[in-house]
Amino acid sequence: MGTSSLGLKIRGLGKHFGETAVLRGLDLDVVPGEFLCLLGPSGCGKSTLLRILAGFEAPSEGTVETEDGASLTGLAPSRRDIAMVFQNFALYPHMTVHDNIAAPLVMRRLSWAQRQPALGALLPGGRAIRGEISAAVERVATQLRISHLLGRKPGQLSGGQKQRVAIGRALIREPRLFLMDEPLSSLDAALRAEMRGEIVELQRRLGITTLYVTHDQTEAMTMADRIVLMMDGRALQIGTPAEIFHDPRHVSVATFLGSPSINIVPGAISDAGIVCLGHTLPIATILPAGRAVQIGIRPEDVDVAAADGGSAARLPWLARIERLEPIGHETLIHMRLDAAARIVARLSGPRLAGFAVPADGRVRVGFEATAIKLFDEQGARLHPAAAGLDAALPPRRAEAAR
Amino acid sequence: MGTSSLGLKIRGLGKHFGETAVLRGLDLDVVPGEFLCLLGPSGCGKSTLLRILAGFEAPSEGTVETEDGASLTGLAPSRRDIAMVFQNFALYPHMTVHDNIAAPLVMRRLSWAQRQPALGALLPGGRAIRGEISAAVERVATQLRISHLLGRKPGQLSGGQKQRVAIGRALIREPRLFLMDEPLSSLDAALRAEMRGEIVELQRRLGITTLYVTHDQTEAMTMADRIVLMMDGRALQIGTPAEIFHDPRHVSVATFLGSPSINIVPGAISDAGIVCLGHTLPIATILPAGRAVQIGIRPEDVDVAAADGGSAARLPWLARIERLEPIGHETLIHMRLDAAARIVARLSGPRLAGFAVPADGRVRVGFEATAIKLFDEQGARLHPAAAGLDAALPPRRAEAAR
Amino acid sequence: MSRAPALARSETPRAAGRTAAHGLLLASPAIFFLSLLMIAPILVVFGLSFTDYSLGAVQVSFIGLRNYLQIASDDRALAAVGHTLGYVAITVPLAVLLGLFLALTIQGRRRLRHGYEVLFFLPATSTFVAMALVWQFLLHGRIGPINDWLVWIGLGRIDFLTDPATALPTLAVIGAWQMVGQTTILFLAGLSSVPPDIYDAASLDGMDAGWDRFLRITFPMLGPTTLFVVVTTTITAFQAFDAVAALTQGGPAGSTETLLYKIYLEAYQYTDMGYAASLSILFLAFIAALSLFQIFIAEKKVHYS
Amino acid sequence: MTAPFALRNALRSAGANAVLIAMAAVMLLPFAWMLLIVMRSPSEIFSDPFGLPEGFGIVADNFRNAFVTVPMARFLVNGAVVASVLLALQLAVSVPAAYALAKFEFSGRKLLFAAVVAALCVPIQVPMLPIYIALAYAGALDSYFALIFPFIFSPFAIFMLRQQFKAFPDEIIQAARLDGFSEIEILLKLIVPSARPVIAAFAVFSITAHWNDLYWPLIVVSSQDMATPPLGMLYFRDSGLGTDYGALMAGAIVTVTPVMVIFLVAQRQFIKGLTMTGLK
Amino acid sequence: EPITLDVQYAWPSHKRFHDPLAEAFMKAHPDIRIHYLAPAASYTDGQQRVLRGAVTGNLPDVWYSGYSYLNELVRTLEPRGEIVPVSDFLAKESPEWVKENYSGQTLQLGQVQGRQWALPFTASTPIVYYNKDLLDSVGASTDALRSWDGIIATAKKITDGGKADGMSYAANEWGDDWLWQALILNAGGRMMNADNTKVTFGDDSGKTAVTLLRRFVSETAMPFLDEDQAIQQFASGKLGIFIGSTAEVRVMGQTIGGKFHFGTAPYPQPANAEGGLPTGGSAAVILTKDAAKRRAAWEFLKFVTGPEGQKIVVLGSGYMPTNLRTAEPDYLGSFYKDNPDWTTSLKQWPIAKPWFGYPGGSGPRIWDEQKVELSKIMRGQVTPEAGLATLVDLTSRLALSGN
Ligand SMILES: Nc1ncnc2c1ncn2[C@@H]1O[C@H](COP(=O)(O)OP(=O)(O)OP(=O)(O)O)[C@@H](O)[C@H]1O
Ligand SMILES: Nc1ncnc2c1ncn2[C@@H]1O[C@H](COP(=O)(O)OP(=O)(O)OP(=O)(O)O)[C@@H](O)[C@H]1O
Ligand SMILES: O=P(O)(O)OC[C@H](O)CO
Ligand SMILES: [Mg+2]
Ligand SMILES: [Mg+2]
Repeated sequence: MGTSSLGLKIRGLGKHFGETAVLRGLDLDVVPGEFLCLLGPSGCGKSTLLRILAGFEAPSEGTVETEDGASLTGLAPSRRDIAMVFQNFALYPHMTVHDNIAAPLVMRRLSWAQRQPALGALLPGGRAIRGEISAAVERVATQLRISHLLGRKPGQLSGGQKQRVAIGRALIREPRLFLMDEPLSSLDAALRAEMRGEIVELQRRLGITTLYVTHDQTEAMTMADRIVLMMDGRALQIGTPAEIFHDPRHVSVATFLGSPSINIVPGAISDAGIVCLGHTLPIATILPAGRAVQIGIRPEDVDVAAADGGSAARLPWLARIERLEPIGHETLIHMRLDAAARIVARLSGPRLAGFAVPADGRVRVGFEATAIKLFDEQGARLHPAAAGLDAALPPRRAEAAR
Repeated sequence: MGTSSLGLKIRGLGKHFGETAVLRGLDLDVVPGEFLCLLGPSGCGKSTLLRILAGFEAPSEGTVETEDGASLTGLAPSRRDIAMVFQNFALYPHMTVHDNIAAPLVMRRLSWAQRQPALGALLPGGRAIRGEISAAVERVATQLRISHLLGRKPGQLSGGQKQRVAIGRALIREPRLFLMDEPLSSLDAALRAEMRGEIVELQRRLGITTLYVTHDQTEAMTMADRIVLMMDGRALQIGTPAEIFHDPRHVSVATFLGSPSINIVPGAISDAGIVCLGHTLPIATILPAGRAVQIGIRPEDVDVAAADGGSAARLPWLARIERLEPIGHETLIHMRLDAAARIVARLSGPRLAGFAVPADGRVRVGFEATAIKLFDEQGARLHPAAAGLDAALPPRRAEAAR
Repeated sequence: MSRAPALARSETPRAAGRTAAHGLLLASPAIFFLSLLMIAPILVVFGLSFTDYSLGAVQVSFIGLRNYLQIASDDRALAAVGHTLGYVAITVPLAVLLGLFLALTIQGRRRLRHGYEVLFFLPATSTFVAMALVWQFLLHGRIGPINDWLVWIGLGRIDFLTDPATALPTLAVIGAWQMVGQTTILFLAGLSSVPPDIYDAASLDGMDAGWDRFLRITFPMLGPTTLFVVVTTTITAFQAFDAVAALTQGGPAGSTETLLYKIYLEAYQYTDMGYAASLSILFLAFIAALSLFQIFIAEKKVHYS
Repeated sequence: MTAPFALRNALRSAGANAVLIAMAAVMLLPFAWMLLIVMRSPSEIFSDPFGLPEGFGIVADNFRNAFVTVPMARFLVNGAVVASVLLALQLAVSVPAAYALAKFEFSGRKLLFAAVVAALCVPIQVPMLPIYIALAYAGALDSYFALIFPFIFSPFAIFMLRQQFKAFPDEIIQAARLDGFSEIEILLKLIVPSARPVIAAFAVFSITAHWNDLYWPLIVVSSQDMATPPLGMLYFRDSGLGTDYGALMAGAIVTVTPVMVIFLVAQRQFIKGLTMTGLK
Repeated sequence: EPITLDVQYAWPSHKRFHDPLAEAFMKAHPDIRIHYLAPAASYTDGQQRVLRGAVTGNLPDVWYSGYSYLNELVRTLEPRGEIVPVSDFLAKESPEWVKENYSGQTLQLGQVQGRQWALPFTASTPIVYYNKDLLDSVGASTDALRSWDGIIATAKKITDGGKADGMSYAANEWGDDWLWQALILNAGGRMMNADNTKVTFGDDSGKTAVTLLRRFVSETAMPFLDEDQAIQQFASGKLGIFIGSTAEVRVMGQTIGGKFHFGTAPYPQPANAEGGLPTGGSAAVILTKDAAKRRAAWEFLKFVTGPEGQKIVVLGSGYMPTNLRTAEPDYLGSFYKDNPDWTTSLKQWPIAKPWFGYPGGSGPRIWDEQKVELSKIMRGQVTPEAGLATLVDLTSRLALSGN
């Protein structure tokens, strides 16, 4: 499409509402044409960031510039050339689908006089422009497969249909930036999965820079080129989905992604390796002995065997099963390691088939040293180099199929 | 606790609202003390069933009896000795947590005069009974870890806290039957997972028969002793979670459970086996040749390999990858088999590690014959015996840990 | 309420029957008073309108449609209908448009909003007879300050309440003065139910503020509120009595004699109850027709979300 | 770039406030005038209404006259009795009916609701005609009963409350039934407290309407002891002959003030209540 | 135990003298208590209340009826036996006493069809109030006020002066037809013939009346004010001449409070000897059926129409006394000498005639219609002649259909 996609340079962005600071010095570069997901827990400031970008709120501090250095701050929303899809769609309930989609063009292409109700039709040029607008609406509607709905009002549409109208309204004027605030959250699971694919495909085709807010990790993981993981008004980590999942830079990031969450058990550096719940993992680090660490291990990396079956070397800890959660093809095993520590394992496929629950519920657990992620007491990731630990990086995924 | 748990015999239960039949001859036996999940799509009549059991609605036909043959129909809600936890908690908004929990006892133990605001306190006996009630509230609150909230009002509580108050109010009078209508649906994912465990644990401890409505399959699978899968006002299948998942009696049941859904591809019986998309699965059946069938295969049972890598015998079909969805520890691969048929595979662990996406997106797919589930054209399951097919039953799960 | 019957009834087979009985029981006082104070009297009025009943008369006779025929030839009655319509035609648009304007202007104010709501509602709470004294003084044709000001800014004097040409419009403006507070608050309530997201979306689409936003978003979204406000102010305006009774008693030259005031005169001053009854029926028919008409017209155009 | 954006907003807001304050000044002019006149002696009023008041002695005199020349206190008591008793009775009739209309299925419910909506449009003066005749024959004119009874049925109250009650969650009512609440207890302990702002809104409407009503008291009241404040004002003023304007304004202030005070006290709830019933 | 009398009067502001009257009476008669009902807003309103009260059994014991309604009141209440003729009581008093207190002309005001049904209580005639300062400022003398032409000429000068309006004769906005009847009667006409079968003001008297009304407006630019507004304007010094009831002298003095000098002059004298003026005010009737109360009521009537009572009434208003002895020095004699403005009305007693009331209870309705037509004449929307014809027509229709 015609317009060039926008890149953004966001520097030190802050926003307070009275006492409460919602954004606290957020820095972010948005690459033109990318699909960027803002992921984070409720209340972390995702919507606030979008609203500042759209111009609904003024930042308390910091700057927002386009990649060529023009400032956006102080520009009225209508002059930013940004389109937004709202969580609840924010369709104009009293207008037909056609008029909803046409609205941005009517406001832009027709003069003030031309767009007045009765008079407007009489003015020269108005009719021709209206014709062009209708043609554009038709085109967008066809693209979104909603041509048959153009005469209806939003009240007569299903959730998925409303969603498409909202996207249509955003699309029609070929904005330089798309903002989407949890556009799928009010849809049911099946529709959500379907729309996920459609939005991504559309974005790839149009190449318009998109900021997509969600707190659903599946959405972020499957849709994004890059994910911004936000917490407490800051960008905690920015990276591709795989980087965020496999190479979290903070314990909060690791904990936020994956369900059930990554297991975190306390440990400490010793000369022999890392001491963890009475057992020493034979891992050499360059960290000083005695330093406390947090050991993260994802449920799917936890090995389990009946207490009398497994090898004590490979599965050094004894645990008691507290609860089994069979969820179809996989089963979650909730276990207690000692009074303070619990651990969850996820078994599926052959691992599940090979595991029989002992009558007394007593099992042995363990994990590969390569599977663990190490964090310091403050939660910062201890990187392989720094920790002297060569954690396995995940196999690279091909992006070819996209 | 003191009261004995209730069992129920529900026979031919029907309910119409005007023209629309919501329940259509539902039969169900509820075993005393069990945790029974009602699972089914929206609008299938789950809430209506609970509402009839609670006495808010009268059935249009059919009977509800206790296991000793006493009829419940026509008994006022307050005299059924049933407690209910509502989807949105239904707490009394202007009463404190203490008063919310105390309400059922206040209404039962105090006479009409004793429970009047000012006067009541002066009447004999009232004070002593109120003391007992407060003690009971304290006990329940301790059990639910909400003692510190007793003075607050519902508006000042978080979702999870409200949830516990609602349970407390249901618990306090030691009902014979618990009804819960999607009690977790308004909580966020993490809290939902946590409360899931708590509710199950509590129910096991108290042994009160519980009917639990949900449309979330994870909840049903992880919590229930038995699941009733409802569709269109009927109980489609009743069984343990494992039975429902691994041994669905109808294609709807199979499709409803598992995410993403089971793949269904069309097939037909031939003399050589089952013909499926141009390839014959060498499976002998006793069905007449030419009969059309539906073949179900779960995504985790679909094998995938690069088109030039896999063996054509084990992976007979060629497919093109349409989309990859990496979700942390596993990746969904959406593929197109031919113009009409798509198939999804779920890869994780070693299977994922061993798979590299080919540059041209062309792959081979296949699956073990033992992994398929066969349904007739109307959707009824063709059982191994009937089909002459010895489908692998899942390994038995131990219930020991419960 | 005693609990005994409820318990007895709980043995009946149908749970729904029990709550239905409760519902009827709860509604019964209202049904009783509705019948006694609304339905029966209206039927009696209807009956009276066919008689020559005069309060205290020993004899009453049935005179068929004579009262209704009399209306047709009663110039004062016809004039009263005209005055009533005239009053409504000024008061309603004024109260509605001014209320809408004030609501739109107040809406954006954060800190002062509440103060304005209260200030503009004060006239609605005031006792009209008391305020009539003030108005009479303020609007005095010769010594009233308003006329002094009119002269001061170079306009001529207006005999607001004593010139037949201006008396009715003056009453109508005073009527609107009392109603504006209510319409303002109702419009504010309507405005607050418009989701803010819609305005955000509109500002991105180019409707940042002003006329476009009002015409395309606000006004259509206020449809149901506007309908409600117009219908209720119309009904209220039709029933204007206090202003006439307190300020002009129908004068000058009968120019402010409204239908309701005329009914009052016929019934309680001339004690011609039969004729008053027929005028009442006419009045009722008017209001009913007008309300139905407005609702009917508007239902077609009004958007309900 | 920030400056023009913010500046425009500030200017716009200042403009709006200027317009609103000007409008408010016009709307409140009669009240200002009332206060101005009450500070005048009879001879000052017509010659020099804007001059400085002679002193507060005049104000006190005017108020004293208001209470001495007519039994103002008696009028106020009558107004208070009528408005408060009536409000209580209206609520006693309307609350259960609104609850039934909102939450119960019973035969005739639709008809009843239609009747309530229709009654909203019926000018009260129409049914008043036979009610007056009936009261006259019953010898019940000129009494509190005559002032109160005809208004006990309030379609407006039923309508407003029903809108509010409909929004009350069914689940809470069902939970209460399971917990053993009787229907009356559900109504009084759960539903009424939740509708407090709407009840406040209705109270303001009802008190305003009946405290200020002139039509009906004018017809049924014949003894001074029964007069309500507006009727009292009417006795007070009669023709220009007896007009002591300062005292008259004092009377007007005394008449107008109670309802305003009630409104000011209840205004937050009132506005919230109006917004809650939401007119949707 | 004391007897309580329920007494009703019209014009709430007259509380001013009714309260002291009752107080003085009860002091003199400790066995009788006076309880006032809510004052009627006007004679018309009071008449309706009494008639409604007759239907519902709620009559006051004593009522001060407006003169123009006396006829209708007696006609309605007599058949029901709910009114007692005061002649019964007068007959028991000594003739000397009667003669000493009441003149024949006064008593006549309380008679209906030759019988004494009521005792005249207050009496008023229209008089001319003028603002001396304004008259002086345009060099007009009070002598000019003796004739309508003089009044019109003076008023025109004042109006032209630009500081004030010339005059107000608010016949068309008056609460009843008193000022309108005054013009007719003063021109020697009457409203209907003696047996009430014909409307008779369509003659020269009527023509004179409507012509004058139109001239007030066309020649002096008379403002259209109602009674309240006219008094307000006069009291504020912005009106030269106001024609109204003598009952207002007291209040006028108070309201003006010495800001300017005002005076009163008689209603312009009739050219024709038969000319008169309608007597405003009220007469007391006894409506109770109880014999003891009747006796008590008679005592009350004697007191309020006696010299003591009348002194209170006159000083509280400006009404003409209805008791002959009031003029004695003990009572008001010296007062009148010191306050010449108050004597104007006294001088009009000789021409005071009964205030005519229409038969059949149609008075209020007739006036409501007449005043609309009068407005049209005054505003020049119809010619005085055509307007008069319409007035006669509509009056005939309403006055004669009732019977
Ligand atoms: N106008 C406002 N005034 C005061 N606080 C506000 C305002 N808008 C937002 N907040 C607060 O700012 C915080 C962040 O809000 P924001 O809507 O940006 O969160 P979010 O990340 O979008 O959350 P969610 O996932 O729940 O939508 C919240 O705590 C919210 O209460
Ligand atoms: N009072 C009623 N009148 C008419 N239809 C009703 C009524 N109550 C329920 N229904 C209809 O009955 C059907 C079943 O409703 P029910 O609430 O039992 O579904 P559910 O299985 O609980 O669904 P969900 O998962 O969405 O809660 C729905 O289609 C609903 O619209
Ligand atoms: O006021 P009064 O008693 O003089 O009566 C004369 C006039 O009719 C007053 O309107
Ligand atoms: Mg948000
Ligand atoms: Mg449900």
